[in-house]
Amino acid sequence: MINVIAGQILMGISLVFMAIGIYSVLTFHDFYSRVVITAKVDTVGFITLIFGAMLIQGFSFFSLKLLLILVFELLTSPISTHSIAHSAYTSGYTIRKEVRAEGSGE
Amino acid sequence: MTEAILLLLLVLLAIIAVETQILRMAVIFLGIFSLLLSFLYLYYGAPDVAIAEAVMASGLVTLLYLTALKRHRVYTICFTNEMFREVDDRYIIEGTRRGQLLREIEQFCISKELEPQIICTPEDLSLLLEKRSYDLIIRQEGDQLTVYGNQDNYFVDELEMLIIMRYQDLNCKFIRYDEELTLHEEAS
Amino acid sequence: MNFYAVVLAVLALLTIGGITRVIIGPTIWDRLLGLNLVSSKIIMAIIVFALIIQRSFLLDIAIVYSLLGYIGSVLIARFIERKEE
Amino acid sequence: MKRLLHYIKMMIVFAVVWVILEERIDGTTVLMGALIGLGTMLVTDRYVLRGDYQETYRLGFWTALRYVASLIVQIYVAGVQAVYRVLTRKLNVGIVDVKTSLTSDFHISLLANSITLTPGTVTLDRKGDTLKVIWIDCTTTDPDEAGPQIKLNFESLISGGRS
Repeated sequence: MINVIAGQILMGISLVFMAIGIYSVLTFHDFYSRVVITAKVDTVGFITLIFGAMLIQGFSFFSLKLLLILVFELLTSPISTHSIAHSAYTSGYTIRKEVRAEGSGE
Repeated sequence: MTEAILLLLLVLLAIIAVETQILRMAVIFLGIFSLLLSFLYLYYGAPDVAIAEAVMASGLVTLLYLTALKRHRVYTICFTNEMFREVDDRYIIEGTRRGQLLREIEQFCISKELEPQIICTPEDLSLLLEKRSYDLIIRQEGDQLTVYGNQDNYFVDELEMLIIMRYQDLNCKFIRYDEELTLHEEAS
Repeated sequence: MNFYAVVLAVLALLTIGGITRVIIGPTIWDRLLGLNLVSSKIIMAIIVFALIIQRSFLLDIAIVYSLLGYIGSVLIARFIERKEE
Repeated sequence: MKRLLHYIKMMIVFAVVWVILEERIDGTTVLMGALIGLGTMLVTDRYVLRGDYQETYRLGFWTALRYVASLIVQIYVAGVQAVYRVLTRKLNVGIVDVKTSLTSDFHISLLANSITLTPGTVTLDRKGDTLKVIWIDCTTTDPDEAGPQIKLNFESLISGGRS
């Protein structure tokens, strides 16, 4: 019984994390800060939710499958974030003039 | 509650995906559409259909549409404004909304079966010219709008006609440049 | 109201937020970011739904999505990028 | 001999994954998983990854375990920091170069992966041994100063198992 309550608390925490991520996506004013913030907060929410579900379920094939999903997500989520940021960068999306000018001057 | 929200979103996304004129965005909308659709299949108790939808939507259909879209050339338009030093949403929205010119060029591209892509950057003109990856550069200084087009480009004549005809009374110039990056200002 | 039903409803509300960014996003990369967000939300919704009805074969769909979902966003990102020559 | 050892190791991994997917544990399932893993590896060796890739993609078991544990701790630290930044809206985004001392491609991509997952940074581009990184709290653009703050201890963790 105690593990179910703990798991539900973890799920609630993950929802709070993801809500903050969505809030940041909706309110920030430039693309790069959105990318940086969401990549973090979303992964934290995902891991917390999966841990919560594993606590509720106990040790069974269900939670082993959840572990498998967690491993795949940890491998693939940074790849997609990186490829989006890389695509924006190579297409010429820059943030600020000064940083670029300093870099080319040195 | 969940069901109602997802069904409404499904209708909304379908309408947007049909209505949008830029085809690459339609691919993204369709991707989200099939994600939601797959979850709804699952919700209504058809996991086998859901798994088929998952595989097709995220792998096959995206690949198919993108391969089909390769026939459309991407026409990259670079917009730069001297007044701003940082790029954020306000810069992009104001820059693209305020100028009627960008709208018109976009419409022109769609009518020529090109995919318009607008990139906003605060960098200097010489840097942009050296990169050579843009088909058209639009520069704004105060009220003055200047359009730089590559001479070898196929559509540059028609674009020049359009801009000179429409915007003769406004502060708008069209300048061509060639391979050695020398600028040819039109005398006529 | 069940706890899991509330979790599902909150996930649906968060999906609305992600789709809002997809619709209003000024550049195409914002839209791709929204696609990424929505896809992770849907994976989580599948997990919670599998918890509700206690069937573990539903997790197979979540596995397929976590493996294939990123291919879509990587493909689109590679397609729209414009290299400097 | 080394190749055979590698095959046996990978067959164990494949059998475990197969058992998890099949949700049944008995002799037939384990054997089936191992055989399917063997077939997959043979096809991969023949058609996809030619040559000796075993050395390239080597990562010791304990190294991987320590790496993942450290990664999860760092992800939580990153999440809390990101929440703090969102709520106080203190943002100073910039792009920095980071030099790494790792040599093999596989290790560099692991490093880039963990940089993307940890506090306030996303990898943008890689040229040789230089990584371009977006940093949320860009106090300096000097590669030598920014390096230790961004890479944390992942470099030694990843290369630690190989010695």
